[in-house]
Amino acid sequence: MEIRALFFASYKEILGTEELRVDLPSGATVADFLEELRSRGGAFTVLPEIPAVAVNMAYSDPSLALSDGDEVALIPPVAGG
Amino acid sequence: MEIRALFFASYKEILGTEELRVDLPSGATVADFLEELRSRGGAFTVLPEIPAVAVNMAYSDPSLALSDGDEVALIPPVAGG
Amino acid sequence: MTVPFTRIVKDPIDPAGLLASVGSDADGASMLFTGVVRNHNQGRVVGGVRYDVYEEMATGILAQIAEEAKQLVGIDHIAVVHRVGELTVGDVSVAIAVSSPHRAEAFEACRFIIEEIKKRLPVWKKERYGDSVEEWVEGITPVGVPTSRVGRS
Amino acid sequence: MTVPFTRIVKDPIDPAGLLASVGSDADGASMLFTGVVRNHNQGRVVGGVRYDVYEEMATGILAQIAEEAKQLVGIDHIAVVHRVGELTVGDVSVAIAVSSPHRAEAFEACRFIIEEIKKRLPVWKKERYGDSVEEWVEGITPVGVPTSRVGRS
Repeated sequence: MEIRALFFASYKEILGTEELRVDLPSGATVADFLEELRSRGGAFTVLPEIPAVAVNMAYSDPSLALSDGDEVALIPPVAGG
Repeated sequence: MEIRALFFASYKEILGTEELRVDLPSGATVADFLEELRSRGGAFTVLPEIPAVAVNMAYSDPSLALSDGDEVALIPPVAGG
Repeated sequence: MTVPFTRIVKDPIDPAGLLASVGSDADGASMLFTGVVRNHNQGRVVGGVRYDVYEEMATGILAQIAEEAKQLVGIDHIAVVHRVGELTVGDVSVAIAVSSPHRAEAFEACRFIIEEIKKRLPVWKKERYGDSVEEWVEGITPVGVPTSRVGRS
Repeated sequence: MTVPFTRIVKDPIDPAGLLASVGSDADGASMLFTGVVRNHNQGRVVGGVRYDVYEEMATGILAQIAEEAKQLVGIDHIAVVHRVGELTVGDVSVAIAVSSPHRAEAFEACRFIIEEIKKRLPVWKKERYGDSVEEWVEGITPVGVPTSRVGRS
């Protein structure tokens, strides 16, 4: 299945990109998705081990199972207001 | 000594006046002042027995000794804001 | 403008202007609280209100309250205006503007000021219901206020 | 206007207009909180800031926060606007306007909303110091947020 990965703020700068398509086996979880990113090496290893993640715009646990077409955003610590 | 007595809001309406001069013996307290008013009978007996009182614009206890020329205001329950 | 700025006024209050007056480039939070004349109270339809005031004392107490707020939270960007006289529904009766580096102080100062106004500002409100019925709104007896004396001697 | 009203915007915010939009004749208290870009942070001189945003999610979260505030205090006269993009010192970054029959609810709603924004609105702030130095402001990791899923199926 294909996941749409989004990166913002400092993560976007670290990775040099704001969006990636990530192929994952069916049944993969958020944790699997993060592991897949880290396995790419380079800047991806600089990200926090367990960053906050939003799946389809809802904050989600690493154990959540993903579905084809999900939008998964890595959320740096927020600083609004 | 002479005290300047002020009345506001409901008290002013009850008494039909907003200001009185009250003669008191030297050494009289706020409590004496209130007793003098009540002794006038009529509308004065309708006032609360111990209303809030401000002496020279500071909230004061009934035990406070007054001085000639003091301004003593009877303060109905306040409703600002 | 002295800080804190406090006034008892008879004319309409300009809340936005008051808020603008307290801000500074060092402040990250600005707050405005306004009390507004409501069209109802305790189940009755209110057409308007009239505030009576012990003006000279109220002026002093309002300054005192703002000064206490300043001491409480350590900021002096505070402005408070209370209107008296005849007001109609929707009119602003009181406006409190506070500006501070961080939000907690602004909230605390603003809340302190409105609560103290309710407790001890010598102001009284008479509500008008319908065409002719008027009643003084039940108020709060000022208590626990320090018995200090402003001497004249 | 839907209630509560919430928006993520790129243009300047009009706080006074927002406050005016939430009032009604039944409300006795109106409050406005504004977050403002400060000229300093943690001992450094700030020249301006840039807010990055996950716009679609932030729009949803802001609406969620306002809805939670509405449930919490039982009032729906709430308007919240957060600005993103380039802001300079003195610019309003967030404005929260609340109007309610009594003051306690207005204070509670206003405080709840700004605290929740700080905890979970997907917005990030980069401060500019001097001519070229820029840094992301240390933020708050969203935690304790209910793990609910907006499905696409």
